[in-house]
Amino acid sequence: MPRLLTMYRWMWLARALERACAESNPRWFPIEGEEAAVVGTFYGLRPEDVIAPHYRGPFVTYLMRGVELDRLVGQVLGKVNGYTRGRAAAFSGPVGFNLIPWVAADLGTSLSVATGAALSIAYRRESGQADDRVVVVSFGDGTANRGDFHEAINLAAVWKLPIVYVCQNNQWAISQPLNSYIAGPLIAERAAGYGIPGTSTDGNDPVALNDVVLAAVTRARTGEGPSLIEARTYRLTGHWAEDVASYRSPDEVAIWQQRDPLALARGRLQETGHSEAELNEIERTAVADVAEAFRRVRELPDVGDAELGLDEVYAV
Amino acid sequence: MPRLLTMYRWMWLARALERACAESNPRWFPIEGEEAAVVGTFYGLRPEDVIAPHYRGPFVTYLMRGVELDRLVGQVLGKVNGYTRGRAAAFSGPVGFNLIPWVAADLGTSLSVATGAALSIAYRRESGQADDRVVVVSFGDGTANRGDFHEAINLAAVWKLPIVYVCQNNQWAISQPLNSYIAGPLIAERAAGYGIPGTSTDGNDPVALNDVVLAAVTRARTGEGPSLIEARTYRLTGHWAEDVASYRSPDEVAIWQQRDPLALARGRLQETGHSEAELNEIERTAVADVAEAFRRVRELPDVGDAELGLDEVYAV
Amino acid sequence: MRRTYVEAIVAAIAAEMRSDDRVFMIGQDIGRFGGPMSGSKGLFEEFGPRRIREAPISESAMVGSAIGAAMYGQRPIVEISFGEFLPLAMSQIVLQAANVHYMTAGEASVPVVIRSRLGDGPYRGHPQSYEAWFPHVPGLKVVMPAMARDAGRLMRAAIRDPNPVLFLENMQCYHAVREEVPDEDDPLPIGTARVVREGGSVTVVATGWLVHRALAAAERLVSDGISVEVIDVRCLAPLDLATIVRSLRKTSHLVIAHEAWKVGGFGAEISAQIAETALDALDAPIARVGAPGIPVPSARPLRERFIPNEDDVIAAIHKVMAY
Amino acid sequence: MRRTYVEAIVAAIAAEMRSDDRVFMIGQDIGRFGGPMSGSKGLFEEFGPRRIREAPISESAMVGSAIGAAMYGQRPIVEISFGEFLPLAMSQIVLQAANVHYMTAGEASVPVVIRSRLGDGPYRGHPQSYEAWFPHVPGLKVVMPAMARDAGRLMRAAIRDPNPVLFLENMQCYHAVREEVPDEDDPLPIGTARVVREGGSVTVVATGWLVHRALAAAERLVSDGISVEVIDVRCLAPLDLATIVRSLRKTSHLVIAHEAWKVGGFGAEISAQIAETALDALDAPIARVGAPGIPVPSARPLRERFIPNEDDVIAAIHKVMAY
Ligand SMILES: Cc1ncc(C[n+]2csc(CCOP(=O)(O)OP(=O)(O)O)c2C)c(N)n1
Ligand SMILES: Cc1ncc(C[n+]2csc(CCOP(=O)(O)OP(=O)(O)O)c2C)c(N)n1
Ligand SMILES: [Mg+2]
Ligand SMILES: [Mg+2]
Repeated sequence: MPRLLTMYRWMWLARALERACAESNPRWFPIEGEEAAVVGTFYGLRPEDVIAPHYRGPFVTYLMRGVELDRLVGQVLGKVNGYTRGRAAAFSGPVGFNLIPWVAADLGTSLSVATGAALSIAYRRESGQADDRVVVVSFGDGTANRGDFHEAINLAAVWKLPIVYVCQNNQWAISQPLNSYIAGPLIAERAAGYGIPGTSTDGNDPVALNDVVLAAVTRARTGEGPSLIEARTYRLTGHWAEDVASYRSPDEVAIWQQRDPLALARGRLQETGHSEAELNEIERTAVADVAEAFRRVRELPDVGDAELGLDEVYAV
Repeated sequence: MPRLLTMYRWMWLARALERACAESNPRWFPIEGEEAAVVGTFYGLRPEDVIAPHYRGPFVTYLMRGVELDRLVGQVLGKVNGYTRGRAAAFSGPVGFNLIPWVAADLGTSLSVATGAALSIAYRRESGQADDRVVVVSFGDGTANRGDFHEAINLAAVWKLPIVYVCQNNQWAISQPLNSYIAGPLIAERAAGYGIPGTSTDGNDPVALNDVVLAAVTRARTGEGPSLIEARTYRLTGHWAEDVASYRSPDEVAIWQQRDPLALARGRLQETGHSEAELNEIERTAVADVAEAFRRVRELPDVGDAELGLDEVYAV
Repeated sequence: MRRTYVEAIVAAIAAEMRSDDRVFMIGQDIGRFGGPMSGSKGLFEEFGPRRIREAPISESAMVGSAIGAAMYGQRPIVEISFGEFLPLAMSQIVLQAANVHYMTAGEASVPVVIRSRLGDGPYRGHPQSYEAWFPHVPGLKVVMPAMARDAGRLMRAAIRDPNPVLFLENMQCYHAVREEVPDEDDPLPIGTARVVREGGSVTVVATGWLVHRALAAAERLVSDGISVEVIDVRCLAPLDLATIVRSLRKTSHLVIAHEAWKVGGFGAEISAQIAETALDALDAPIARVGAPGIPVPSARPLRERFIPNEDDVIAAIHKVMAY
Repeated sequence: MRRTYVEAIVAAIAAEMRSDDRVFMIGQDIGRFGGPMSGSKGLFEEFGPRRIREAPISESAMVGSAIGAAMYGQRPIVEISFGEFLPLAMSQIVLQAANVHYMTAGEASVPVVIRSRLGDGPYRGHPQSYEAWFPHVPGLKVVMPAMARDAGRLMRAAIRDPNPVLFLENMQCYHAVREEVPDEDDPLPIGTARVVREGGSVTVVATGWLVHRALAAAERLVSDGISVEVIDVRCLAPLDLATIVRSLRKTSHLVIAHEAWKVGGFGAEISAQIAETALDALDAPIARVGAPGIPVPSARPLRERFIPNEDDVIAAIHKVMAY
């Protein structure tokens, strides 16, 4: 089961990294509990595919395409080595790795921008150029109620754009429960209204989710247009690091603690013959790599005047 | 069949009125071919229910609640007797008759405003006040792709608001055919994604449509929440009076000419025993009433300085 | 009782809600959570889910539905958590809310309060200052308090106002600014500026957080013998030009300071009204203090360089005094 | 060839599309219909549906997807049929398009042109003039031509520009303004104003249709012995202040005129920059001409009273000359 093992490494890296980020920044938005949804969504893509991960926990998706850990940590700590030089929100990433950067924090608008990356690909295809890249974009269950969700997906459906929309449904939007912003049905049921396929799947099972995503990716690659996928998962922590989430019931959290995707994956890996030691080593490495990165990066200078970029607003 | 007969009168009044408007204003947006969709949507409501008709052809819906014909004609001709005193677009109507006025022409935003009228009613109900009013709002198939469609309907679904959304699907948005903005399915299929009922129905059969709408109205009145209805119809004319619509095939238009809702209704009324003479009289009266209104209103002064309202922008 | 800026706002909302059942709130995370930055703390506990209504992330429908509810008899307060999201509701604000009363020839009105949080804040999130767009649009009132008691009193006035009022709260002021705010307090008529510090050498007209920076700058200049009069604009629309002109006729020197970008900011409008109606009162050019022409950067050191501060105000004062 | 304003724009787009396959258009009714007010006439016939792409009524997604396509290698022109709908795409314009280059530390850029039609037009539909909001936002270029050839040359420059350019077309100019416009023409660098009429008594700085009204006003004042210099601003961001100051140093009298509401309009920014950098050049207050503070009315007689005209410009000139 090589895929799950690799995913397990990434999931642990995500957990260790996000924990460290949360520790150094009380306003960090932790991904704990949703690692499978994130890794399962963005695993198995080609480096030239364009990704637009949700704002919560995107670092692991950048790392999966070769982005440097130290430079991401630099963003969190406000150091000169960050890709965005302290300008964008810390969770943004480098466009050179074919991703959509976080240049603003109004949720939903970037769904349209990601759709535009798919339009660029479709435009090249329509011009007869060989281009079978796809775009994978993820977003929250709260974000699914913004106008851009509707406009972007409908546009992609009409133009048959090569894009996969994945809703990382963690059942909360800050302090609001799902039923305060959605009346009943699954988000995936919205797909039919746009004439595209919709699938709701267990977001804590990275392999099952990844199968669903990769099927939609193939569809998009072969010119059959967009899909909407819903990965059902749960935000185990508060909205940000410091948020104690007193607005929800500990019982609900306890139930989902039982479904911690890392524990589940570990169990399955053990069943298929991976030893305690091997799995512990993965965990230990992740934690150690992250700790070392933080240690190295803390030594670097903070961003300052040189990064302010008073004359770097316009491209020339 | 009294309902169809009454509707027939309204439909003819709509046709005659809109033709006269189109004649006196080359930029009028005619309703020809969609009279059944409009009358069937707004027939049988109570005067205290709130209506928010689509911008195309709303006059008949105002007249159905007792608005004065001459004053609407005054709006078209820019006369002092218009309800809006020349300020709003001519197709707006008086709020005193429980409708949502057209104060801006960016399509879609008024769906949210209409939803707010339903929120006001729901708020009173939740306060224990007896209030079983409902809101009926209509909009185009093109407008259904604006973000507000999504946000407003979802909000209404979550809050179970007493509102019925009716898409007046005439298969065109100015010069663009349906398939340039919708990928395949019926608009009514979008309802399921919000967890509300959706029905697509023949918009050229005013009685069938009205049955569907009134069932949804009852649902809304009894606190069961919103519905989405699609009335399939066809815009027989150009987008505005002067538009010769050379962008579409005469064959398509010819097919729909055969389904002219007035001719269909007339046929059914004849089958059920209404005489040629009686029906001709309805037609003649409509045309004559409109002609007389235009004759009377042309005599009135144009709007001018007194209507400019430099100090009437703020309520006091 | 001493209250912070946000506590004064919340107390004002609670008082108005107690006396008028038509007043209710729409917003995100305004329930048990107590609102972003405690902006509705305690309201849910007192008024429950009927009147403290949590909405989906649907800014346009939130504002649009508040407008419709206002047109049909209620007096909603709709909260856009942060100014960064106001552009998502732009059309509702500038084309629906602003137009209804005029376009219906006075038949309808829209007594809605649209609350939002502007400026840099203690957590640096969503730090846009878009206030300048709105006074351009007839039909809106635009309120932007800097002081705790004013904030409460203006909120009372905004809720009672029969027009759409954009109520823009400064995030730096939120917990940092406090003063005595009585439980019962009168609404403050919308449309008056206030001289918050008297002085004779130069007038500094400021909004929001820059009022406080201007006050601090004024203290620092005492030892230089420069006597600074500081005016808190408080309301951008309607604008109380008379108070500004009165001060300027005394000092003959004018500095305008705000947190928003300098170019195209509301300072330009104040300057233009002076250049149009009181040019003769000026002994020196009008200096504006505002943010530089870059998008709002995120990291703390950059943010601190970006937001105009006391030194910027002092430099501007020196410039006009040295002319 | 003599071309109208809109013909010059369409010809420029066609020329750029011929030489660069990355250029394509997104808009409503831009195909067989030829675009609102013939704004893309003939383009569909020449370039077909791949490059002239008709979109759903989804203004935010239209602009957002153009931004994404621009970030990923194309050079789209996205058309928002009328300025009245720009608020629907506000967030895409001010937070996405404007921020990308800076926020990615120069890694990415957004070579997109956002076209829209502003002002009153021959059919009176959708007559908003929201241009003042955009020069406030760093990262955008804002172009607003008044003359046919300038319109064509600026469109060429906008398409080649690596930054987001808001290209705002005036509807009154559309068919009414014409001049000789060669088939091959150079792009006009974005950011230069132009003296369109020389004079010595007073400078009128104008945008869009008001440039033409100012020119007509100038002719009428010849007989009174008032010699009016008229400057067409052409670009709001970057603003060519130097050309304005140069003229003002000659005339010492300044009138600023635009079709948008006076309060909070772009005229305020021009005035403020003068009051900041060239106050000594003024012999009289700066007069602004703009629309009064009411929503844009619909009926023709009201609209005519609402839109600033020659008489308003003349009155303002008399006012500053009489000072
Ligand atoms: C348009 C907009 N409205 C509100 C916010 C404030 N906000 C930040 S995160 C968040 C919750 C988002 O919920 P969801 O999309 O489910 O993502 P999650 O946080 O659960 O991962 C909200 C409301 C925002 N960033 N953007
Ligand atoms: C937001 C917005 N975008 C574009 C327009 C321009 N426009 C006016 S009518 C129209 C077509 C509307 O189509 P539909 O909703 O189907 O209504 P119909 O005209 O067919 O009745 C368009 C695009 C507009 N008024 N508002
Ligand atoms: Mg969520
Ligand atoms: Mg239609």
